[in-house]
Amino acid sequence: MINKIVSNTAEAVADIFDGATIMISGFGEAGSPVELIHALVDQGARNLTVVSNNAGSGHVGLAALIENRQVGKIICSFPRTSISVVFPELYRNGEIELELVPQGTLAERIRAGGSGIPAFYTRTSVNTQLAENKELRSFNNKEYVLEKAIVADFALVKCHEADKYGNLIYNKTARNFGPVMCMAAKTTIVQARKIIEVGEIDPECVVTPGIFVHRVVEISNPADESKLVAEERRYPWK
Amino acid sequence: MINKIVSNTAEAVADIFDGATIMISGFGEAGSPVELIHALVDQGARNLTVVSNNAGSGHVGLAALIENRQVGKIICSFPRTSISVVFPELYRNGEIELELVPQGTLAERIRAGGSGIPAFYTRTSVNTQLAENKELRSFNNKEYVLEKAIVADFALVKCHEADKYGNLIYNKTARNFGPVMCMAAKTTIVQARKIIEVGEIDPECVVTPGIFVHRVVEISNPADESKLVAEERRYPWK
Amino acid sequence: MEIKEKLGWSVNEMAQNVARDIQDGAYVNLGIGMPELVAGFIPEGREVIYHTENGLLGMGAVAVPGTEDPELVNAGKKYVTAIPGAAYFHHADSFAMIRGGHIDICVLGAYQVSEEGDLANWSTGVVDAIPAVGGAMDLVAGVETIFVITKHCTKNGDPKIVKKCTYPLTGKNVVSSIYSDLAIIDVIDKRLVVRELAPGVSFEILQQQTGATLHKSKLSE
Amino acid sequence: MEIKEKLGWSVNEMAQNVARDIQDGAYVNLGIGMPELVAGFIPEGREVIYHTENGLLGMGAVAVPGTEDPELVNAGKKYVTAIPGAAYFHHADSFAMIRGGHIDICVLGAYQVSEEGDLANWSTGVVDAIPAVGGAMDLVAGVETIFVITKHCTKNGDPKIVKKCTYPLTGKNVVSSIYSDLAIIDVIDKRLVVRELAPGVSFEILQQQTGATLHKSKLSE
Repeated sequence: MINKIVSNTAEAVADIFDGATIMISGFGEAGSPVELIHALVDQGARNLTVVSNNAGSGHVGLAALIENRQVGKIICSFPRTSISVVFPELYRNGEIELELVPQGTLAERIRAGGSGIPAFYTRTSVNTQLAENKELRSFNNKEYVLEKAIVADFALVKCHEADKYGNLIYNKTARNFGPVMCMAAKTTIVQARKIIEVGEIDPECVVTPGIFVHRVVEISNPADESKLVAEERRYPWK
Repeated sequence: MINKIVSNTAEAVADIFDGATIMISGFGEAGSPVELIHALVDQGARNLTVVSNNAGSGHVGLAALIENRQVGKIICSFPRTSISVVFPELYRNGEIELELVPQGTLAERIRAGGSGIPAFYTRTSVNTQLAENKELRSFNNKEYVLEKAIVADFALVKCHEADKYGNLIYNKTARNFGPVMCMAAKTTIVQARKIIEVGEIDPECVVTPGIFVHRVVEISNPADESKLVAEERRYPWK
Repeated sequence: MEIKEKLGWSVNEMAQNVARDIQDGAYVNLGIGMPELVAGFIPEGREVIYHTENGLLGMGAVAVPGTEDPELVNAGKKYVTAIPGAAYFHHADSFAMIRGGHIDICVLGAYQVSEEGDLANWSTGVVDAIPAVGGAMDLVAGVETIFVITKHCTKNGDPKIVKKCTYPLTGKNVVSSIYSDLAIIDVIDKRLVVRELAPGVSFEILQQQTGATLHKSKLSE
Repeated sequence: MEIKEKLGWSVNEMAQNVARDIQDGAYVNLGIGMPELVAGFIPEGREVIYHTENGLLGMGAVAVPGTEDPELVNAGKKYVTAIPGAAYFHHADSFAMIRGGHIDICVLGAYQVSEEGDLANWSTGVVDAIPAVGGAMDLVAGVETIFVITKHCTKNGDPKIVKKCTYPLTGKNVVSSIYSDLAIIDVIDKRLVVRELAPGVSFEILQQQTGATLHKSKLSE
């Protein structure tokens, strides 16, 4: 019988392997699965390719994963924030590879990956550096660039509430990349603020249907990344 | 100030012009905007290209529009049902053109149209008649077919509830093509079972945000197409 | 003819054979007609979630007469129900589930299946027929495991399992297994391997009713 | 320098100039920084719906201190609010709105704008800088009307409106109008046409501060 609930984050991320591609939800701290990322720091898989909109802040969450030298490459739209210190340092030292992708193209490449669409065309980035070495093609006398799908071995996603089928709802703008990342990973691992009974989510309001979710772990009081950063905390906790 | 509510279906469809491309929501009768279609029969625009999953039943709704010789071409996945009589007759007489599209490709071509994606690749229909004369291309050693976006001048869509901003929610499987068609038309015209106050729809549960909707008309007791067909009704009503 | 009609499995037994091969927790799409019977035979203790491509995951039983909702239908436009934990979504999202490989199993009917697992089930190719494809091509292209449930032969006694399909294809090399009234046949490396024979059916009888070369598996020997 | 600093419009007046050109009922995306000020100056009687690309249509004011929700932010990661009638959606849906041409107006800052309406606002091209693009390229490619709000010159006094951008482009031929502290300039048929001069600014002074040829409109003559 279907029950996707796992008891803790360590169990949830146990099988992430060296060299895996991992999608990580969030737009800044909103929707970032900090506890799952920290479990991955503990777990220690290395040489990961991370797909995420940003590259982490301070020394916690995604920044901690990068600082722990577990990430070989990051695919993202905006790796720079006023409080990002880890990524810039490693990037300048040539210790981490960056594939910079416009934000909407990133979202659509992930959706394509989850939807069995290997490639699509978009106007975004035409006539810019980011379209260099990419294939161009005209439709109706306008030029478009060919963009390829992104898929992942795992997705780490934060949601608001989940049931044991893996149906998810999100909270406000913390939804962001969660739904498309759930679709595009072989194994989708979700941390939910609350696990609720099957049937409690109105079927009209399910955002991510359970078919896209493989594991759910309850984290009832997830960390506020911005608070941890303000307090200059570091993971692993000292 | 924003108020997309119009007072009746005649006003809602008044500017549909000869030769326009019209998307019509619905999967069979579920989600079919029967009253808007009937207003279009009354309005009389001709030589329309209709994009819809089916081709109508009996002599009402989309079948009535076709029977009234207003449709020059239909783009659809399944024009044949046990009670479709109008389309088959006109098709056999060469009086209507058919572009047959696999259902998922149809949905995705419409979503692409609404999303600024001129074309995408899919596995669907590779090695079949429906891929003849279409461009093939390999990605990761699998063959895919290039499919182009569909856009429309107008969409006629049925929903459950709407507010004056044009935010929509649907009812169960009557949702089907509505949300993607709203995105892909220059002018989206919606019939809602009920018009409600702005703020009554939970922002987490809005299915079609108002940005995709231009006109809303309240039809509080929409016809059951299957009942009309069973009663052998014909539109215009005798 | 007398003998032939008594040979093999009933339609319900065929559906049962398919159901036996659907694992616990599977996400399954059932085609219109005979495939719909499969839901009634899932073995006790297994939970299966049904997807219908018109926008519902967690489809329940057919609606009880008197409770039908014309806005809650399956892909065959039958009035159905939704289970607790169901989700509604639009058509593009629904086919993203299909095309993206998220549905585990799809059970379909067939006009013909070839020895390489090609499927023809959307058009008989008759010139005057109204062409209609629905979601068939999307399903065979997107779902990893395609089970075909079909009578072994047509009403005229022509084999439906053939060397090469003469009807227009729905998809090439897509069928995993065939559940007929006479046998269960797996398509393995472009060969038809007989996994199980219906009671009273010998390999030789089966081969006579089949338009392509069959191979024995350990079990059917 | 004294004179120069007193010339022209204040930042608030610049925002007001932009706001005046946003019609009732418009769907608008405001870039990070100076563009955010525009929302405060929409003329009475007009209703404008704000889109933020991280998944909200119907963004309201900045959150009152003490009521901030870290899961309700705008594209600049500022704590904001949502109006009644708002909708949340995921990132692919959000950029479908942008790429699909559904947003009427986007207001952005600029490093440089060329006389043909090319915009450079994502990278200064400095070798050691960390490249970051965000949604800028999607916005200029997808939104029909791009308003640029910018100081006419850099802090060093270099013109930001130039014949050809030297910084990496965000998009080519994308800018509709430029709202600077010295003038409002429309890009019409790949020419810079001065629509309005700030108080105390003559066409000649403006031309001196500009790295591309300006053209007079009837209004600025």
